[in-house]
Amino acid sequence: MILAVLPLSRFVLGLLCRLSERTARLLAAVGWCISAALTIFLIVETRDGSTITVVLGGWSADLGIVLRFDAVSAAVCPLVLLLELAAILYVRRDAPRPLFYALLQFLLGAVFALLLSQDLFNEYVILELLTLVGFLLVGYDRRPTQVWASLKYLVLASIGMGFFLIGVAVVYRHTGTLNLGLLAEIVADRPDAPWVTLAATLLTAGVAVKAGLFGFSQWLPAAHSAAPPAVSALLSGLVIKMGIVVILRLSQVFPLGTTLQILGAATALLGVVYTAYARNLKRMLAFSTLSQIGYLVLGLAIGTPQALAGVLDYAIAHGLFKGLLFLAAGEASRAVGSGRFSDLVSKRAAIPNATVVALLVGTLGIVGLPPLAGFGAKAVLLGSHPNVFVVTILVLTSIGTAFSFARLLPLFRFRRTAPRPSKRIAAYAVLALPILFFVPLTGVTLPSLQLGSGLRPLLVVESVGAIAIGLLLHRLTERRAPRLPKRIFFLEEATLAILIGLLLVFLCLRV
Amino acid sequence: MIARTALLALLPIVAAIALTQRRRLTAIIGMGLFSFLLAVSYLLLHAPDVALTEATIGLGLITAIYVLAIRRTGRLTVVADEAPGLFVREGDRIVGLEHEILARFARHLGLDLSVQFVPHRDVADLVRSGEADVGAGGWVLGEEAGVFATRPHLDTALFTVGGTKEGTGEGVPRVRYEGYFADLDPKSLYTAETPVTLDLARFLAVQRSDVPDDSVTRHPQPRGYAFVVNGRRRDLHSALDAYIERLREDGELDRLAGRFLA
Amino acid sequence: MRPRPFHLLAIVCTVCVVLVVLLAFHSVDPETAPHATYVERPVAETGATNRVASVYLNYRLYDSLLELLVFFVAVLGVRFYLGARERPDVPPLAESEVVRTSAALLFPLAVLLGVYLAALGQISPGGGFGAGVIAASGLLLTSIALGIDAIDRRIRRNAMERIERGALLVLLLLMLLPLPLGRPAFADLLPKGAPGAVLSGGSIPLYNVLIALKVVAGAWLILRSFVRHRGEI
Amino acid sequence: MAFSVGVVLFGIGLVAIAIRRDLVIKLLALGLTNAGSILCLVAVGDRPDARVPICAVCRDAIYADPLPQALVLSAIVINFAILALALVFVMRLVERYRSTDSRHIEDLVQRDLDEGGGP
Repeated sequence: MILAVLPLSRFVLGLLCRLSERTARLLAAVGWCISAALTIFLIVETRDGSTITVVLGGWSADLGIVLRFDAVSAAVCPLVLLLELAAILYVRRDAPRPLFYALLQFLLGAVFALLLSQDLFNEYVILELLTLVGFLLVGYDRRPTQVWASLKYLVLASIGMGFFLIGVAVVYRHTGTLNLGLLAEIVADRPDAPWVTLAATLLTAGVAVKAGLFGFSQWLPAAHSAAPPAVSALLSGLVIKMGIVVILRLSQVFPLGTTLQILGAATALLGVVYTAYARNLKRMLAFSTLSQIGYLVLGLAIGTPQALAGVLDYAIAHGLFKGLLFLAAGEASRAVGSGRFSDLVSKRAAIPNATVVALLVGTLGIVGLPPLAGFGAKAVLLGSHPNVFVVTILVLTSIGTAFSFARLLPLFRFRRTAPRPSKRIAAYAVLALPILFFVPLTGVTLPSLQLGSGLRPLLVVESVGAIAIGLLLHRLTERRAPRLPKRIFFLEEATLAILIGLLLVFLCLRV
Repeated sequence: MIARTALLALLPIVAAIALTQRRRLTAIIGMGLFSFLLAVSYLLLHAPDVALTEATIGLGLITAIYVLAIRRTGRLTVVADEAPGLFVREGDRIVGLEHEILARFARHLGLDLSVQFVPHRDVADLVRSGEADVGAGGWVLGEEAGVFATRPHLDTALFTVGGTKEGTGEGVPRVRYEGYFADLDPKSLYTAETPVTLDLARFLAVQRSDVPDDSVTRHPQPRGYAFVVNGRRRDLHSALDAYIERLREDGELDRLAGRFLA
Repeated sequence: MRPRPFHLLAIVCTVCVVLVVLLAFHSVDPETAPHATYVERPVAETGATNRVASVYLNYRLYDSLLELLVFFVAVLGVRFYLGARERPDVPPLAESEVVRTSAALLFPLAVLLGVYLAALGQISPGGGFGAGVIAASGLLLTSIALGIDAIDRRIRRNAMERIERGALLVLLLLMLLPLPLGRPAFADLLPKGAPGAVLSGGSIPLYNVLIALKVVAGAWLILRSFVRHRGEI
Repeated sequence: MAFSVGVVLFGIGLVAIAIRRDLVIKLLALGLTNAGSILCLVAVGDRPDARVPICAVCRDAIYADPLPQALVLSAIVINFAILALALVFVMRLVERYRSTDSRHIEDLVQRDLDEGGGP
């Protein structure tokens, strides 16, 4: 019934906003209100853990396309609304053309559609729509460096989707259905069939390209750092998580335990290493997105309901502070004229106060200072007492993140000269407040995510310890960055990396 | 049944041939043929809707937009490799003696100049295949099948650089400089085993004083820089020759040489 | 192209992937039960004898809608990135008399074929998309023969934009209309008619015509941008 | 048999994307990979000696499965959309960097990024 209205309303509004920039902004506001109302109604409806299932066109489940609003949609929808509000408030100053708002509406419509989708091919089409709209938004300023970054993004995402389509063909060949629910039953009674391994490999490798796993998503650093600030925030905070949502759905159908553990660990560690030695603020944020995705995939690898709640919690937390960081980094780079750390620190007087505060809140969130968002989510994740290997990876990555974000410290010192005030305080506030009051807010709106987390003293000590070690390491090692291999991010090498990644996934599933 | 397996077996062959073509236009037409065969094989797989869609989009639209994107009319297409002083990329502008001559020649013909940087070895192929009208970028006069060289507009000399002590004898194969000038690394040039022959402009750019001058041999006979034009385009070739002669007569050529090759 | 190590590595990895996929795929008995879920449904359910059209425009209409949106975003993108500078002085491609007369002959044929495929998509293979593209190719042929400016005078650009947007908007609203009428979204509203007749298939012919309209406009806008900006690579 | 040809086409396309440095040939190869994955999907729906699924009563003979064919109609259109946009972006790149060699453009982009102090 009204489930289908959530994405479709966005598509209709996207089609309408074409005349003047003012009407486009008005339609964006209307769209936001409709989605907010629907989301609140649906969350209240599924408060007791139930789900709402609709088959489009009134057919039976094995004929039509099934949409379902479950815990995952309930968790991510609020994040979508917050990030959209922040992006629109941020972009209002630059008065973009109506096309930007149309693309924004299509992007959000596709995100809502994917959150509700329970059908393999439906997810393929929505991921392609997300790729296309993301591709256009990354290259929106039409600067040649952006054009090159988005072309690489499109080619690699298209190769990934090619693998995904072959996976869909294999699944349909051996089961005759594309519905995830029916599929789960069929796979459950013969999990060791050879076609299950093949289908799981193709589908996971295909969607890994979109989901930001190291080796598969070599396009991510260039694309997320080249994009305009508001787009980077949406891409890193939201669109990249759609890949994770699809991997989550696949992990509920196929036995992906060990594979996700290895992929998640590799992504987290390699991502943090590149984060530590990135010379440019936006590139560092893009690499840190890569490593934080490692967190989410590790959480999925654990697989217990508690871990799933932890993953959703951290997805929201990461979306908030990464979005805030990208918005603030965009304005800081524009105020200083260049994104390099050396220029940012030397010319920090030019950065408005509000931006510095936003950067501070974002950094505290991402390193996991106790009361804030990062810590709350990690607590739930660590609370699901995963095995030793996963805990060590999580702690190591926290230390690495603290180590790399320590470079922003010189920005936060008090400055006498009052630079011109920032015009984007509203956008920062929309994201900063939920970060600061994360634990109470999620407790109220999404109780299912706070499964017995509690601020246990052990977790507090662990988080603060990780931050301290990171700062200490930063103070000790002086800044001669080792030469990290850049060739892996070229187009040809990235294609090869996807192939090798696919073979790796196949081996993991086989053993 | 045989026809079906034969056709399906043919698909990878046609695709492989199409993608290994050097000329882009042939590759596009090859992929058009591949789309046609694919549409026919969909018919054999009992999927008429898919065959129609594949034929109209794969064969019709995609080939059309590729050909339109590549198609050249109303333009003088020049392919060249970077050559210091002759064809140099500065920011997003291009300067140099040869670029100036060709820009004026294009204006003289009422065409707009479109330049593309390619590796030195591809210049002759692209001109011979008709994909480009003129080849430039420090092209030293030499006999190339199917390609006309215009009368030289600037005299030059050839230098062989590098090669170990015993490597610079007569019998040793001299490798002509082939690749991108941007990729040429002066340091490794002098230490490479196989000696590389460079023209004057590029030699001056990579010359290093701290190297014993016996590892550099200058070829005695005089040489000249020239443009390369397709064998079938006699009109363009004679027009370019006449234009360069006119520039030489009213001293414009020497003035330009002075300005770019200080 | 002397084989560099990177080339060999790429070939080896690809061959491994292809072999892995093929071996795993054929390792199970090929003859599993044929899936006849959609073929054996009674024709009265959707009224369309072309079962592919019934799946594409009735059972799984949501996917087709999303795919149309992908095409619409592509048209937006092409015109945003190519439309930066309209280059007026673009001479027509082919001046020869042969092309002009053959274009004059073929254009009506292309449009007729397009109309046929769009109208009878539910009983014969075809469908909205192929129809739209054929008609757009006919337009391309005439633009090559008569020059783009002649065509632009006859077919206004923003008229095409309105057709494209309008057709997609009507499609979206048609899919949401069943909701206020108490039926699930995307449900079929028109009478099914006798199977095999021209007016059968419920709202499938209406969807086909609307899709054909949208695709003619969209494909023509893309081709127009490419004809205006040709020869840039 | 057709599924295997589809996977082989996908492989050829991938090799061409990894090896050929010219962007136009890379996009043609991308078109080939997508065509390969589509052929796999159509091949899955076909039965030996099946008939075209256009029938009022479809129980008397073996018919090909219409679902993969319907899915493929969408996939072909999506691949056209991606190729058209990628081609437009290559035209923008050639206008600025005057070369269609991906490794050469990569170096020039890195040079622009270092000068401009990052994106």
